[in-house]
Amino acid sequence: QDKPLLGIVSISATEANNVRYIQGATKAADELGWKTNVVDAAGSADQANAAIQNFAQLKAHAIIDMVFPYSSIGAGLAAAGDAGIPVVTWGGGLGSTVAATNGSGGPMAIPVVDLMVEKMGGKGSILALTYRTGEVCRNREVVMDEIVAKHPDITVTKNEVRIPGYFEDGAQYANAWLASHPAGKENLAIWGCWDDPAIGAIGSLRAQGRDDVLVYGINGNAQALENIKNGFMTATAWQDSFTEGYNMVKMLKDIKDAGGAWQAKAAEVPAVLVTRETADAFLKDHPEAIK
Amino acid sequence: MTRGAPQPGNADEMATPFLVARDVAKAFGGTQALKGVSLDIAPGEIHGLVGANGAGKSTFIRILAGLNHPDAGRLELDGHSQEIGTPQRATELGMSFIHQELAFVPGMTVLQNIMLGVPKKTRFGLTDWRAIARDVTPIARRVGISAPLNAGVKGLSTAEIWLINICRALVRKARLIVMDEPTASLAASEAERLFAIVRDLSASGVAVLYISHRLDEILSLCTRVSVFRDGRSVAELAGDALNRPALVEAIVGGAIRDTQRTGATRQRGDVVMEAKTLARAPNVRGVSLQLHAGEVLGIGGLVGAGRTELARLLFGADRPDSGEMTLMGRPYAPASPAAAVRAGLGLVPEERRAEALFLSKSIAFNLGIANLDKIAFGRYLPLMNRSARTSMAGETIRSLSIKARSASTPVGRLSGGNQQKVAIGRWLQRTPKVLILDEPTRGVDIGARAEIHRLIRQQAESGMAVLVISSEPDELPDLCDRVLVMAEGRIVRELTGQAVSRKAIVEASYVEPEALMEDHPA
Amino acid sequence: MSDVAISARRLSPGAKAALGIFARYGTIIGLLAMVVTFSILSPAAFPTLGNFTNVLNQASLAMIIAGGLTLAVVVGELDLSIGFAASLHGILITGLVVHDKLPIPLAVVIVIALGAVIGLVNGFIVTKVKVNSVIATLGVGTILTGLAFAYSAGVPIVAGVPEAFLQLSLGRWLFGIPNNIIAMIVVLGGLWLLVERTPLGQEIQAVGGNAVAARLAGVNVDRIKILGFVISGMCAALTGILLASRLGSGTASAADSYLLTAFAAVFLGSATLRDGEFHVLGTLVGALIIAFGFNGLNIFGAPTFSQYVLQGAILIIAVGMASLGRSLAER
Amino acid sequence: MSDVAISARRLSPGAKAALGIFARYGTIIGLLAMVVTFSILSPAAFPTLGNFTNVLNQASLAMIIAGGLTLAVVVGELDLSIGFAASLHGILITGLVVHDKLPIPLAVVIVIALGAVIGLVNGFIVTKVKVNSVIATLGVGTILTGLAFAYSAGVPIVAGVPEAFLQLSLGRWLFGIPNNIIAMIVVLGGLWLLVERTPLGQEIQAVGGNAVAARLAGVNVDRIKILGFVISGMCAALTGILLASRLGSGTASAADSYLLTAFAAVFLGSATLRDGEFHVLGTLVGALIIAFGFNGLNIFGAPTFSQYVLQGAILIIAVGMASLGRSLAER
Ligand SMILES: Nc1ncnc2c1ncn2[C@@H]1O[C@H](COP(=O)(O)OP(=O)(O)OP(=O)(O)O)[C@@H](O)[C@H]1O
Ligand SMILES: Nc1ncnc2c1ncn2[C@@H]1O[C@H](COP(=O)(O)OP(=O)(O)OP(=O)(O)O)[C@@H](O)[C@H]1O
Ligand SMILES: [Mg+2]
Ligand SMILES: [Mg+2]
Repeated sequence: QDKPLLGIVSISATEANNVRYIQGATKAADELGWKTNVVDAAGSADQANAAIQNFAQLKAHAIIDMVFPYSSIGAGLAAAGDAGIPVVTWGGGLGSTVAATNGSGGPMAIPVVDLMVEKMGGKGSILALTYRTGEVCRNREVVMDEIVAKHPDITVTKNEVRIPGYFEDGAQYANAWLASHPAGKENLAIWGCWDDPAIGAIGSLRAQGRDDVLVYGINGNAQALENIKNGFMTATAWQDSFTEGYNMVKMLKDIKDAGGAWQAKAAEVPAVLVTRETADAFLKDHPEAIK
Repeated sequence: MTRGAPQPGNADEMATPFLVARDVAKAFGGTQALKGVSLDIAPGEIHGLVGANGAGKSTFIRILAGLNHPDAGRLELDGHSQEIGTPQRATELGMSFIHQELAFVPGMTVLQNIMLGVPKKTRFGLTDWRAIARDVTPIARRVGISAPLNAGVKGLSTAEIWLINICRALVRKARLIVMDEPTASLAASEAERLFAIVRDLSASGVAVLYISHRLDEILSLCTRVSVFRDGRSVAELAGDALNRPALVEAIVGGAIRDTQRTGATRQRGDVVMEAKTLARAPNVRGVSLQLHAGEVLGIGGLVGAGRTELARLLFGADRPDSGEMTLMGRPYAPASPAAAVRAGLGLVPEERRAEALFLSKSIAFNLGIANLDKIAFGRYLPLMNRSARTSMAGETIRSLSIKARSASTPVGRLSGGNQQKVAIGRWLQRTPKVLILDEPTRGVDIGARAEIHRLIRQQAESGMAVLVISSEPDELPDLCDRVLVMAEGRIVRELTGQAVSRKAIVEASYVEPEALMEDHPA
Repeated sequence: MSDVAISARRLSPGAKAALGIFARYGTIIGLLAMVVTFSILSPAAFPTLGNFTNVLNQASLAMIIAGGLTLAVVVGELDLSIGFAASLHGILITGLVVHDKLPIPLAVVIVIALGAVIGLVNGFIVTKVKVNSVIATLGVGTILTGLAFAYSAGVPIVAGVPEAFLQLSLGRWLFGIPNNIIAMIVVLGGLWLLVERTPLGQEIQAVGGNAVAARLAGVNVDRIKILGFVISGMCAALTGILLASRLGSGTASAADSYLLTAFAAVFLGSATLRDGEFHVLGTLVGALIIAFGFNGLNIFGAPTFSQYVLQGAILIIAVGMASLGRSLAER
Repeated sequence: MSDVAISARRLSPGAKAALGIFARYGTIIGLLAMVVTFSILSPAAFPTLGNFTNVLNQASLAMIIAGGLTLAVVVGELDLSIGFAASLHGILITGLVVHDKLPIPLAVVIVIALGAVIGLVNGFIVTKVKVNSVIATLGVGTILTGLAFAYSAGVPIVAGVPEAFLQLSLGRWLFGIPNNIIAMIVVLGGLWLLVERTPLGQEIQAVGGNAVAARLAGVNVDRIKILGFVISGMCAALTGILLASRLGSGTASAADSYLLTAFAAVFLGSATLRDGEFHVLGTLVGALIIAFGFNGLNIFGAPTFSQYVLQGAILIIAVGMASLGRSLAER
């Protein structure tokens, strides 16, 4: 009963990558003799603030904020700060009173976008499925913009997907984009700021029997890896969210031990680029990635 | 009924009419509801307005009330030409209305409903209900509202809600009060009270435009009567020219056979339905009755006597607290109206718009809904035979002379009386063993009323058992072989044969409650 | 005060007839006008058989779930559980096929039966416990989300999805028409027949039109309402199955967003042909407006923000034309 | 046909009275039962002044927006634009304060005025163009989402939010009561007075209770409906402002999820005290049930999936108790 409590607030406890992170964090917490309590904020920053405040009420040992940027959990951070509880973020950035972060997914996009541009030979059209409300997605979009800007022969069409609804949006945007980008005229690619919208687009490609379009995702969720294995997706960057969650909880112990002396820091776990060619080897190393 | 005393504001001596309407016309879609009607009303005059169902009376009233906009014609109030436009404007101009359709808000109290749309006294910006209640109470009592003003209207009977509507019109202190069939839902006693109020209003200079299908009322109250037929004003009768035959002729454009009592001659068959000490607190307190094949049994009584509740018990719409029923000699305990219909009953409810009709649906739909077995292609092909439905509807439209463009006209577009015919027609196709009619000719014109009566008798002659509830004084004597009078939830008198008369029914209705308590200690 | 007599303010019969056409066919005219506009704006990409097939294929799932919702609203209730239910069904079918290795037809039957059961539960809570349908179906929907989570622990089921299952929605049949479209036509056609052309459909319409009157006319109102929920639940199940097949995975909350789309389609449809009444054909038109609006704006390449603005405007204008036409014609 | 004679099926007067209490106070009893249960389950953390203040503080924003929605539903319409509107307002106020450097009070006034304008537009489309309110407000909401995107390009406005703006919602006032709670009490109290205690409130109730009757009685139905939308719009604006202050940023779609919460609160509330009628006090109770349910389950530490299941169950049970009590008492 008196085990230290680790509070986890997730933007979507049903999203694959979030789940993996939670699993990693839970494992580490078990090892430390902590108990975990997960709250699904269902995409609502307000709910996330409420959940953090609730954990502060409970005098939790530590709190993890998953994906909500530090800038949108002001009230939660204030409550946790008052109660002397450290808050760390995953993909929420480092700022305000956040003690540590990882999973800042921006840099992960670099190898994927580089590969995409290379395979297009520097020319053609890209459909980019973006989600600017999310910090991580926005960072990845910036990365893509920077790289693509060096290739004036590439045109990018951007469409914002919604949460929930990203599968359907991805598919519908792909449908429309494909209608004006017939096969055989130029190099085509679809890029999702994370895997799921791209997977929605794959559904549309398959329904139309188009195999001339290369699809790229980021995060490397199980479904993306499956699609790469089957040849429907070209590449993704596998984010080892399990390890991120695991490491972060271990770091929380250090943060608690250090007390006031702790210096806020980012503790990134490098991502792995997975392509058709490397998929089998990758899965041998990480069978857990598709469970 | 006797002819009313001469009224102030007689046609000859009036100087400026309060209201003048000239050649007012109005079409809805393709239906020309008003083709050109003219009318004028002097201050203090009680002006009658009569006409067959669909003649355009209500439409004219709705134009006066600013609810519909005329296509052509002119309206003058106090000698000034006016476009009324909105209900608010109509109120400002000094008119107040009791519309044909019940207007009340179910979730509100009696007082709140009376004050609907009426400016209210306030204290510090908040409604001062106490002061309002002080003002309204005398008017409410005078109209005959017995329920406490702060009670909810939910459990009230149709008649009581009518009284609320009437009270609302009086609270407004208007110069012209328009009443569209105000007594259609009232029993004799309430109606008499209303007549007294109307005469008082007239004496104090308020004009009243009075619409009714009950010609006796018209004759006793009004000094002048306008007659509409097919959207035109065809006659204005006053003085000696104002008599029953003249009215009837003007309304239908010819003479009709007046109804006569024929019931007593009919052959009555076996007992079809029987109820024993049926009770459901608080309105039905132990009713026993037998209903025979081939008879028309009437149930009379005052409003609130529990007749509607009794009908609902027989029809399975409510469950009794105690008592037993049999149908064709077998125990009968319907769990729902559906079960009652399967067992061979039909009910035409009291409040047609709320309880009987699907207003946005076609006539064919409304008639077909209780006859789905007839319009299916068959047991194994569960599709609807649309032509069967249409021809069935056409037959009913013809036999009840429903005024409509076609079987696909939405029922909501029909005039009130024609809607009533649809509600009845539904069951006539089915020929149930027992047909219960709650106020069957409410709002129905004299021609159609005779027609409905004829149909009811015809059904009875072919062996159907018919139970008729009516608050209209002459309806039961006209129609029934036998009449049970209810009061306070019990049957207090049975009248048969020549004993069935208006006078006997009214007398029996007013049983002293104390006497009742002695008869049947609770 | 105006001295002017009331003059003929009446519209000419011709104008009235024209307005009457708008009143009945306003949304359909809106749909056609939209299709024509986009065809002119993007002549090469929009008005092609391929694109139309794609749009229909994509919209089929939303149409099926909206068709089911139509039955719930026709009987006078709302069903907010459909999106959550479809998400659960998607996970479940994938689980049954992948983990439990059930034959696909059997799995489909089981999941659709579960959809019927969920509808039954909704209907029971609404008619017997008498909970308002908004709360009842929102509550049931929330519970279903929890169950989806419990079944999958939030992890999408992906590995080992057999190709045959994917072919459910990817396959094509007669004349190469995609299965999704065929399923949609069968479902909506069946629902249309049921509601408009059978005696049972008359009862369904009656209950929605005036439940009190329907009861007194001998209709078993509760049973009909429950039927509405059951059909809605079964359609949600079918949508969940097809979505899982299309995505190749069972993912929690994948279908949640269908709720709003289905509502928009159903309410758009209620302005078609009949004034404010819900019906299957209307829902079809509503869903087409939404699908073609999205597709056309996208192909034309409108920026994201203006896509939202125009989508919102299309909704309002399509219904507004019909409604204004109606109220002017009936003046 | 059943052979059983109808026996005395009536409940005793005592049982009826008890059921009557359930009918009126079912949701409140449910709320109390829930609070007691959680107090027993988590005696140290749940039933503390600090936690209750915390819950109220959290729930205040949802209560304000739900209070506004109550006015829209009291006049018989739905307002689906509120969540999207609040998101836009949040972005806008942050923009006005951060980019345009407007004084905070002025910015607040501008944004609330915009909320009123949005309500006016909704009301106009519904009453004058006669578009069904579901479609009208969904359309307007979609347009507002587009405008939020256009204003911010979808990127949250974060940098340079002044401390004074954050203090709007983080600050405390009288006796250390958080500002949010004070704002909520003022808004809901004002709305309650308006609806229940003023002549205008009578018209508002009448329009919702029976619009046809209200019109026949001379109430200007359109004006009252528009008023309902305007109040709903203004409350959405206030919620958007407080949310932006609480989050410390203006974020597109941050408030979208309030739509469902507000609906749940309003419909839960409609089972309180009065049968199926919407009213401000009921909405308050509904919002409290949702907020305490979320908080209690969190604090107790129920697993995620069971949190959903229990939240759904709480909704249904709270209303079910009231409804069953009512229908049994009226048997
Ligand atoms: N909203 C409407 N749309 C179409 N037609 C209508 C509408 N309202 C009335 N009508 C038609 O106008 C005609 C006149 O109807 P109105 O209600 O004025 O008759 P009425 O004289 O009051 O009849 P009743 O005695 O039955 O009440 C009828 O033929 C009716 O069908
Ligand atoms: N559903 C109900 N709930 C509570 N009270 C009711 C209900 N229906 C009717 N009442 C009350 O029961 C009384 C008897 O009503 P009922 O309608 O049976 O009388 P009635 O003789 O048919 O009168 P009317 O001619 O007005 O129909 C009414 O005055 C009313 O106060
Ligand atoms: Mg009339
Ligand atoms: Mg009665």
